Amino acid sequence: MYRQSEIVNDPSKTSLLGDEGTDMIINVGPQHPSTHGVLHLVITLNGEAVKKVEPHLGYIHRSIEKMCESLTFRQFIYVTSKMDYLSSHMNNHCCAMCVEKGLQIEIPPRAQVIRVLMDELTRLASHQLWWGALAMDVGALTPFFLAFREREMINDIMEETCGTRLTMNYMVPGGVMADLHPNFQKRVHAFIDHFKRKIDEYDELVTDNIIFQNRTKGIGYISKEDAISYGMSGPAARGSGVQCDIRKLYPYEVYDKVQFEEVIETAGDCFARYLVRMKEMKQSISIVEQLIDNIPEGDFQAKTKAVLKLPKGEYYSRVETARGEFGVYIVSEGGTTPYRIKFRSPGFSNLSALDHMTRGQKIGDMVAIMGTLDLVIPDIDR
Amino acid sequence: MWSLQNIADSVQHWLYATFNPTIAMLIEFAIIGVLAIGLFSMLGLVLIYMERKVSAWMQLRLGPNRVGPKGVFQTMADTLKLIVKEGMTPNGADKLLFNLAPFIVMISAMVILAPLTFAKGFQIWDINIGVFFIAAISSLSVIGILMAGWASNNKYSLLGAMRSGAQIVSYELSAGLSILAIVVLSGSLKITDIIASQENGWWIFKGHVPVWIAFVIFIIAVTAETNRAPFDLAEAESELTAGFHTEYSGMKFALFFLAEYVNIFVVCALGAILFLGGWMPLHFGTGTKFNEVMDYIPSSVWFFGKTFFLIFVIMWFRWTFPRLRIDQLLNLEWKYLLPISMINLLLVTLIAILNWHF
Amino acid sequence: MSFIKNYIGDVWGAVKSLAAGMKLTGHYALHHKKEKITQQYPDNKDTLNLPERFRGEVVLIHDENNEHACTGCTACELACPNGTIKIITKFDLTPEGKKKKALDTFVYHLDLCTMCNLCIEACPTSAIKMDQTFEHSVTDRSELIKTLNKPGSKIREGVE
Amino acid sequence: MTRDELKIKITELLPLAIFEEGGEWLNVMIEPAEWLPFAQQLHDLTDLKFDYMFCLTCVDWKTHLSMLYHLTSTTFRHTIVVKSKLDRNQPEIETVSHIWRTAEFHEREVYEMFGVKFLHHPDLRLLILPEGWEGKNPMRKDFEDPVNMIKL
Repeated sequence: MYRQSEIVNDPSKTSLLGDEGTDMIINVGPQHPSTHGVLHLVITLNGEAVKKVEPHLGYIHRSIEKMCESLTFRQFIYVTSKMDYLSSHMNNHCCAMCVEKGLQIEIPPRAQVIRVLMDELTRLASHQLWWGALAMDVGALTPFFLAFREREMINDIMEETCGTRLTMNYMVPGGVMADLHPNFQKRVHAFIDHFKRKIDEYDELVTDNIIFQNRTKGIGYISKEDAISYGMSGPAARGSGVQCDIRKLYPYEVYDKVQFEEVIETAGDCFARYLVRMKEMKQSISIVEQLIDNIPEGDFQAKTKAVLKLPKGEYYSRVETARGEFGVYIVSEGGTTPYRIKFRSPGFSNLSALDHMTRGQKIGDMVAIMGTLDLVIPDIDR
Repeated sequence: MWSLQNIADSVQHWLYATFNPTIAMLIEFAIIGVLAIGLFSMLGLVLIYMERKVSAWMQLRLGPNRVGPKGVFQTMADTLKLIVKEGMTPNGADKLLFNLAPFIVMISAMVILAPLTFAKGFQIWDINIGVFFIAAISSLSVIGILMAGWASNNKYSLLGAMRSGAQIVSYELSAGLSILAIVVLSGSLKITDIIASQENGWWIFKGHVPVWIAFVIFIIAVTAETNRAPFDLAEAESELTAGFHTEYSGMKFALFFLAEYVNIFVVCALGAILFLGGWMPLHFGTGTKFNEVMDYIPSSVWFFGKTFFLIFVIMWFRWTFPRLRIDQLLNLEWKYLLPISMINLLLVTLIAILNWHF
Repeated sequence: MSFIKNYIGDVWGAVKSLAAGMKLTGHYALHHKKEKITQQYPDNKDTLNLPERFRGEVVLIHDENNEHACTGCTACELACPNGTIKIITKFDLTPEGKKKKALDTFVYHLDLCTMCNLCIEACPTSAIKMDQTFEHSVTDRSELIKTLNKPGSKIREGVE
Repeated sequence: MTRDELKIKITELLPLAIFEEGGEWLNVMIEPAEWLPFAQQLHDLTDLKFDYMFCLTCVDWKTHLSMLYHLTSTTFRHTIVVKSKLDRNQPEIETVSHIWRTAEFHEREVYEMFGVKFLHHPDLRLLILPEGWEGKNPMRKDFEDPVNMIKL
């Protein structure tokens, strides 16, 4: 059942580990407080040190790719918000963009701005949840509630405009489903004011905390080369110094018109990944601030046919979700349903690096590493 | 005046006047047993309610508010639920040790109540090695925890128990050294003597900086010794689900839970006795009006007030800090707390010899 | 000497960072009445205000004459990704004696619905909408299969 | 490198490569046997440096399977799509998990979903599907699951 030969063979790490006879194999998950869902890890331990982590997936596999083969190009988008439920807007966005690419629809400027606004608010909400959950993983329980105080405001904004709080299905091919709610701008301003005041508390409570720094600094190191080789993306890779922000590299919608920085840290440890996300929140705030008062007037949706038929061909589009690069690969045979869909989910690639990162670390470190990878299990299983 | 001392004395007089001494002593034993168990369960209920309220306030929540006014009966309802729950013993477990472990933990927590002075002259047993007795008995609970972890036949439990063993054994050193600091200053191990030595001022006020350092180290060490966050590695719910009591349910789990809170009470009471003067009221100077007002407050209120303040501090730690990792935990003890408290003990001895304290 | 200086500096920095966190939680503990963020759910039911776009469940809009706007065109049924909606049609006789397709039963499986709003978007006559109810728990699964058109209701005049 | 430059470079490496027109990126069709040395070259050559594999998947065309590798270079930012036709009854291709480590998980996923056998893969086991599933490949077009699949 266990791996025959090993790809990763770092002598500096294996020297810490004892011989086979003293190993303990322990199942973390599928029901475990720190796996954030139904991830099942089989861990080989030598005392407290982790020798090997082996993910077993599939507990929440719904075969969304197969499911999408029987849904039309309008219908399949809603399923994708159930993959990475914390960045559902971005997933929907990517699918809508891919369909638009195939149909060559130009979406109105208002819809573009709305989409970017929604993406950034979702990113903020997702990072807030991540922050609370990471703090909980390393043992501090209070930050979770502070994070939810802010996240709840974003959820309320979403609820008012999109109708739901988590799985929105707001982006449709050609634009967005409904126009912004009249209260939207007012509430986003209120949120920004509130969040700017409160973000210092995040630093006070967690970032500057000596225990937290000790728990994350130098833990779960992954080099730039390894991060690239493991196909990591998003904040997890940017913590190792990989330039991989799709918003900068392949700008979509209005990302080339707004000012923001791609946050890159080079330390490659848990604390670097933590800092990337913390700084990314500030960048997201600045993007929202730039756009919120400059939403162009006009249609929120381009005219599309009632039945969408993608021309024969292959289409790939990608966006930057809160977790990294999310890609949709559609093979169309010219019908109303996709012939084959592949979702390139960021979590799946990031998870594959977990084994490499945890070798020789302690169990407590493994929990912190999983926290900074920000795994969302439905995103990995699809 | 009605005080706990007077009540205890008159009960004793009445008993010895009515029965022959053997029977009177036996009745006293029974009364003390009932009182100790009553205090034990009361503390459990009160402290759990307090913990839930304190955590709720820090986390912008309301806390329990449904059962009874402001939810005061919530813990009662929870206890009732735990009593009627089935106490399961896993198939692969070592049945005897598994069922014995919670009682060992609980009994060791209860025995430490004996030398504590709850009010002026109100004490179960004024043993002449009181502080030493507490330090000795409180290290027994680790046996119960190791027993529970081993007997559960669960890897999480075993890891938790082993962590807890390493932790308690090492933190006892610095806890003991900081207790010694006060013993050196007061010149006695007897709890009544230690309290009496603080009549003209608590040790925290008259002992200069070394006593403050000893106090801080004491608080840190006892937090670790009672397995409380940020040192709750034995439980570490995000790593080991629930650590050593993963397999426990029903009343056996409740006993662990109760023992944890009673242990907190005991160590905080010890902290109050050693550093904050036990039941001694707060005095400034001699013979001032302020001191007279302070004297009107009953000694039991002083004692419980100080203890609960320290308990609040320990809860405050729990709901603020992340958890340490096991090697960092041991580093903290062996590289920081132990050297500091050893040097500190030297300083305290110097102060005591040269009579520099007030 | 620098070792001792660093050592003391470490300890001081650590204590300071811990004190900052404790100050924050201490502040919240003292100001808990003002800062609390939770809601007392069943108690605040009367004042609970859900936004009008909230997607609770699909309802067929009936006016005061028990008339709706559904023509039975099955656009919603086709738009639904999960097969939540089943439209059973019948043929009515118009006054001119022509046969006309009309709605017989609008079956809605709430247990399959994911509130994606696609049926509402697809409806050409705006006959259906999302309602703001959200307490859908029932004791039997069959109660989730609903007939949306009220008994005796008919299509509003002039809706094609 | 631009698309045309890439085309010239790859023709140098693989004279028999077929380029598929259309699509966002350059599509190269290769034979499965050529894949491993070609992949090594794509990864190692200093002017190509395709070091980032962002997508690995398979498409079931009913007559054959086709493996797809989306590669990009983090230094030059050029992208290439490598496609390889596999026999549907006995799909086999060399693994590239030692070149791009992310391929290890992606190949395991393709292995269980499409039944493609990756030769010399270090750990070709089921990743997502439960144990004892071998032989049936859910993502193939002819897969039927009478219990769980609901045809609308």
